[in-house]
Amino acid sequence: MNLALSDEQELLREAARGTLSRYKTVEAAREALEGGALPDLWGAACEAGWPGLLVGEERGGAGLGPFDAMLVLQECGRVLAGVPLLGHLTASWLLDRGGYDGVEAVASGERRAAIVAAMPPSDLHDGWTWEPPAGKARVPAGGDVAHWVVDAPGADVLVVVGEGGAVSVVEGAPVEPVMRYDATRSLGHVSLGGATATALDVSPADAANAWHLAQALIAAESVGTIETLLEMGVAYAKERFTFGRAIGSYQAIKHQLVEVLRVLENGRSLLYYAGWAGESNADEFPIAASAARSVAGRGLDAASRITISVHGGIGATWEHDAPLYFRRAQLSRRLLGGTAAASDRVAGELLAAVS
Amino acid sequence: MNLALSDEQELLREAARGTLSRYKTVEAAREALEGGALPDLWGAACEAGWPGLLVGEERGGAGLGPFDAMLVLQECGRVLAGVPLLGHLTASWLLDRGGYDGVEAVASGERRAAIVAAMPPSDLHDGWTWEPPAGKARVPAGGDVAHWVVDAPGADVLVVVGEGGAVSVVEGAPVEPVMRYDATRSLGHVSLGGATATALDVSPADAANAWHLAQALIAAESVGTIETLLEMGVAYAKERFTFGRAIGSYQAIKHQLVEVLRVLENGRSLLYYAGWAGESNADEFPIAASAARSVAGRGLDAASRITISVHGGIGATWEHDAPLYFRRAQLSRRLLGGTAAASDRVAGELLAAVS
Amino acid sequence: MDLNDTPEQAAYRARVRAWLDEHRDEAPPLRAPEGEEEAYLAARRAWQGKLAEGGLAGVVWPKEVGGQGLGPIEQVIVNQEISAAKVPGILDVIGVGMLGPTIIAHGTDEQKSRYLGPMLHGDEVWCQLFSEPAAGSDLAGVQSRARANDDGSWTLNGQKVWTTNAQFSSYGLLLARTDPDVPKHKGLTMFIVPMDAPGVTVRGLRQISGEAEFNEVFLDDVRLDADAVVGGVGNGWGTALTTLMYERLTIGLGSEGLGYRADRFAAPIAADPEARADSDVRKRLGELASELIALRFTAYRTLTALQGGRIPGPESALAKVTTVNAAIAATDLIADVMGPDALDASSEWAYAISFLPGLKSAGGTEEILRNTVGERVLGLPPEPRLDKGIPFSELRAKEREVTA
Amino acid sequence: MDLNDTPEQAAYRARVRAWLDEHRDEAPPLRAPEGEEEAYLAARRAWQGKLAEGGLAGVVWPKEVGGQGLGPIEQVIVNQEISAAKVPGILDVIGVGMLGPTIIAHGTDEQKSRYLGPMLHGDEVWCQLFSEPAAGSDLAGVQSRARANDDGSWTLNGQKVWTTNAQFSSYGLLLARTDPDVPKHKGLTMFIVPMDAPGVTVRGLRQISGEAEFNEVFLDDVRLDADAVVGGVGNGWGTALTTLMYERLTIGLGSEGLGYRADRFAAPIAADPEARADSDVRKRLGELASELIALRFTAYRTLTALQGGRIPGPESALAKVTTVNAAIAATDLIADVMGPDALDASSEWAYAISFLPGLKSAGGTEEILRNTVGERVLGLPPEPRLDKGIPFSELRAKEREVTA
Repeated sequence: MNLALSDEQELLREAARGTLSRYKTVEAAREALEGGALPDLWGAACEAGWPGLLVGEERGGAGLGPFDAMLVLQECGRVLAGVPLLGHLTASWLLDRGGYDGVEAVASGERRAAIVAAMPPSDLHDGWTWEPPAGKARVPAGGDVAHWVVDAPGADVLVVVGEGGAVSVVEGAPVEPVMRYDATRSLGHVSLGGATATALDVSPADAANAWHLAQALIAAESVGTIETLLEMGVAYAKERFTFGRAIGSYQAIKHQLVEVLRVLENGRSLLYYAGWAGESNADEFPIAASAARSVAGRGLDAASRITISVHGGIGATWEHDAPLYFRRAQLSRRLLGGTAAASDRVAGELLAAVS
Repeated sequence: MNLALSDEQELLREAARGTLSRYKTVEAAREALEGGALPDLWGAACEAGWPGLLVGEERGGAGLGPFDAMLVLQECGRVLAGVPLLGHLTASWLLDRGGYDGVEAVASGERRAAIVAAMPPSDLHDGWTWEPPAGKARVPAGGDVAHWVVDAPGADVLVVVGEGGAVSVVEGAPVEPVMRYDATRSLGHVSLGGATATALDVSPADAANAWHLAQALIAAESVGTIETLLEMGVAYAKERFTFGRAIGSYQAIKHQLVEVLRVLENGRSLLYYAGWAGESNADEFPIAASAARSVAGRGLDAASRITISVHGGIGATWEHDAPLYFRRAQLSRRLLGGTAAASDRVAGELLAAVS
Repeated sequence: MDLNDTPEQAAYRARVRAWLDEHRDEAPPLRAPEGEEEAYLAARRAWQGKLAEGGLAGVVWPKEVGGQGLGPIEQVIVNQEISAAKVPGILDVIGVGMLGPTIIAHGTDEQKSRYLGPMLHGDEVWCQLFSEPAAGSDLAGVQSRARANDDGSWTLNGQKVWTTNAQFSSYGLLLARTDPDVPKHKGLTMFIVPMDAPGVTVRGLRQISGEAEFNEVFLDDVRLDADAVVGGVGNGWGTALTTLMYERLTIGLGSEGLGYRADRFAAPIAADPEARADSDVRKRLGELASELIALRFTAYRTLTALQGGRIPGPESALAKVTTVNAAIAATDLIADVMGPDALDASSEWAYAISFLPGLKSAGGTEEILRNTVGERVLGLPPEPRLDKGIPFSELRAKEREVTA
Repeated sequence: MDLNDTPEQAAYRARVRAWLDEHRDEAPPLRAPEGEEEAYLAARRAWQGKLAEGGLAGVVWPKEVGGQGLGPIEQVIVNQEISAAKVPGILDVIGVGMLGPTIIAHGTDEQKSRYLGPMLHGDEVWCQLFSEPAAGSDLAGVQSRARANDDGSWTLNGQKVWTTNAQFSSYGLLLARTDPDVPKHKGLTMFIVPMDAPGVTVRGLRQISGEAEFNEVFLDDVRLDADAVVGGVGNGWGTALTTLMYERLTIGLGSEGLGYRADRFAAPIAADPEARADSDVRKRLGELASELIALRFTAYRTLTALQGGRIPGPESALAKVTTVNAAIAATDLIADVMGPDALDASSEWAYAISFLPGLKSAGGTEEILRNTVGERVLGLPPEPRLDKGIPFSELRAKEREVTA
């Protein structure tokens, strides 16, 4: 019963932080809102071996597990790094399990992958569904156009989860890149109509775990973002004075920052749960990953708003960093089923279990 | 455009406060939890002329409107007075509109009335429904047993809203009194099976307005209870010291009490809206009464919890008054459709209006 | 309790409506046509002039300064009729609603005759130069410094922020420190600053949306004549309180002015069949809508108080808290329902989602508003003030010491 | 990251499990049979004695005082196996978990040899006499007064409150003021009080539910011998901090101990077909359940820290905040689903709904916990302290003055 990170994991995290610190990712996030280009981090990601984290060693990967991948995403979240790992890592995990021929190139990062993930059946609905183009009703998996596909622009290989959780590999499908509010999040609508799909030999259970893996990864990314927001808010609360006192000495400010710490700690705990379940307890992976996203997603939302109000008016200005994290929170909340679907799944898993 | 109370209304409120102050209603609320008897306030209510507030003058009533009745309920709520006006006034209003023969006796209070109210159709559901015996699904109006009927025990005349909003008068139906958490709230299960019902000549629109009137009255009662809670919390926050300061000087306490004031002010504003719509704008009565209950009901919930925590541990003890108001909040929240149904109706009315 | 007009009010409303019917065609559109901001501004100035001639501006200003000498009720009638006529109101709400009344209350006869007319007719727009980077919530902490010169003139240095309309204002009402060696509320003075004076620089301050809804104003050795002082040297705090009181009044009577109305928020949800039947969506909509609906009647209550001769107190700040938080809940809900498209740069919802976090702090953070209401309305004891009675010049040192 | 036992831990777990298998039949039920509270208490004492003999009590106590001299990991293994065996644990969690360790750290050899054995074996139950009506959050503000007599004995007067188990305790560890003329943290001393001493009166303190979960303890001229002092005269505050540290430890390792588990809350909702398909119900359940599930792993993290030799700090207070608020949300939801029957006096939910508001303040109000965490963990500046360095006897006067 010990959750301490292994030396390798500590190293992986330190290395990730070091690599990312070489880029002005936050400034870039602001400039990208006005058409500026984001730094291309893929080369650095490949050097660091991130693309192959979840691919078996015998196929050129690092053969590591979900928790290791989450550690890297957490560091990306800390600095709003626009590196397309969320889609690539999830896709690579399925490609590896399916014995995909070109998996070495995916592991090396030479070829980038992304996934059209499908929400697996729940205690209430037995179908598999994709993101809707707009509105609340989700659409059945397996159509001609997949909307809001994370990291699709520029991906060479597309893993598509369709009807019944059937998985296929698609190459060369046209992708319409779209930008919504957070310029660091690569998004696209994928036209699958004409594309040729090759079936990938994985089970619907694997397809479902890919969905949960994506939930765990975006949760880790969000936890990293909350960490930065808390540091930002605490630092300002110590240096900013009003009515003769540092604002951090006022309960209204202090208690809000403690609330950020509270959700951050809960989020961190759930990352351990999701990481552990993903590696050693598949039955609990759905509830663990969903709970992690539910807490981390709502936490990020609250943290970004609290950070802005702790800073007062200046926190809501274009030149300030807090709004960039706020933009990240607003968009993430509505991707991959949205934070709400994760909370709903936690309830569904619990209700099914006690029935 | 003037919301000032008329002299008569000021008088009505002062008189109500005076009358109720002659009884130890709050102590009685505590003793009643252990089987003690509540003071019988009906005699005083009759002297004050409350039973006939909503009955036409020509039939022995005061011929006043919903807002006047709400003023009285607000005073009852301030002191947790166990006087069965919520059921009686709503019933009397329908009896008066239906030209019920015995309405004079009801107006004088000689005979007590109560109502088996039915939730009218909404934008989503076209049926009329009653409270369920248990669980979330409501039951169709017009069965053999009506559950959780407010003020039913001891009522001589029962107004029953059934299928399609048809209204009938029932006398002598057996009532099983039930007590749940708040001993000051008279509740009963009514067996209508054998009872003979006489049709009352009112429209379904009247039956629907009776439902909304009950919502407005319980909202007014809740606003009165919030007023007392705020006074209680503010007084304690001024006199209780910790770490060398009155606790009311700490933002954590101060801001919670201001939050109570905020919901109280919003609740008060909506009482005006409901009162005005009930008298001069029938179209807006459903949304006005529902909004009033939504804000007042949630406000009472929050206010009773805040008052307890402002008092610290002592606020959660048997001898303290705050828990009695907390009990009132907990039960009221789940009666007459519950606060949630009121919020849902506000949404439904808005959605129907903008479609 | 009566929401209808008295015969007198009905007659006044009829006159206002008649005037608007007659002049509606001369009114500019409600919003500036893309790319025609300059011309639109001129049209709005001209329209304000017409409204003033028609007696629809400065309704509550005394007759002797060009106003109508009427009460808040007539002001509300004018507001209602103008919005019913779907024409824009006056351009310079801040000047006519808050700064003009301050000059009327504290200004010299010369100041009144020189400035009030052009302000009322929109010939000269005004801005409020109070807030500073280091003096937001703590307004009395302003550091902008006005030094008296031997010839009785003043030299002004400092920086102001969160200034609306500064980019096209002719004058600003500015709060500056004239004596740092007395406690901070005592050493302040109010000035009239010509925005075209040498040394005045206006820079747009971009918000989350990228648009510059406010400005920063930099003051470098700005020279002001002795007659620029309003309300007397050292009386700046008292003068400022008058402005803030009229600010509350403006908010209290127009809480729906921001366009955060329940029906507007319901529309995109009504358009989604799945959403409008979803119990979570309906609950969230119903709860936030109930609070917004309440504010309409809170405004009537404020109006009732005014008719009873009572000035609304800080509790009107609670209406602002309710508005902002309900609007945040509403736009969150709408984006949850519509999905990422609600966050598209061109979406009105994305704009509102970006605008609201700033609005939360505008005109005092929610924390400060709750403090003020708790102390002034509920009578709760104040925070221990570490700056009481301490000369402004020694404050920072003291601050460091107590939190060391 | 490994949630499995090391070989050594597995072996220890096997030994614990074997002992429990062998003695399970001797264990009393988990709860007292209606009306047999007295007998049940005796059975629980006896069972604690057996657990102690088996080495399943005082796991982390040093060997020389009768403990096992093992680490927190073994303590957790014991806790897990005891709950898996569905038998009750030790009766005197407060004594063995918090007060014993305090005596071990600060007590005299005489005190250790006299009190620790009977405490460990359940022969003498202990209670914690710290909180007072006027000293809850501000523990250092205790007013209970111990006056030294010429013969070296002490005379104790005052009142304690929120005392668990006082009604059947043999001894209490009591914090009293021995010198009012020094600042409040300095004039305190810790005493051992025989609960049967003349002048000690215990009165049950009923909570919202009507049940007396706590006690008030009144002290009238209670005479204590000189050797009743623990940790030295005037060192009471330091001694108390040790107790509080072990209190956090006990909470940190057993956050699910209160029985507020996600699956328990899900059961009544799963039983209602309408509710389990309702999006609002599912959202509320999913959100609160996620927080409760997090705490299970927060406990593992605490354990990991302990194995790394780190003592959990005040942040474990956040687990309590999460537990209480999630449980309140859960019971609110359940009552919304079940309706008024959830509020029936006989319902476990009505009991929880009544219990939780008190639990919110127990062991420090949420406000105080957030202060502590904000200052000790985040390093935020403290509130200005008006009582710093002021003799306790002059505090009240000072309080009145600053808020006048």
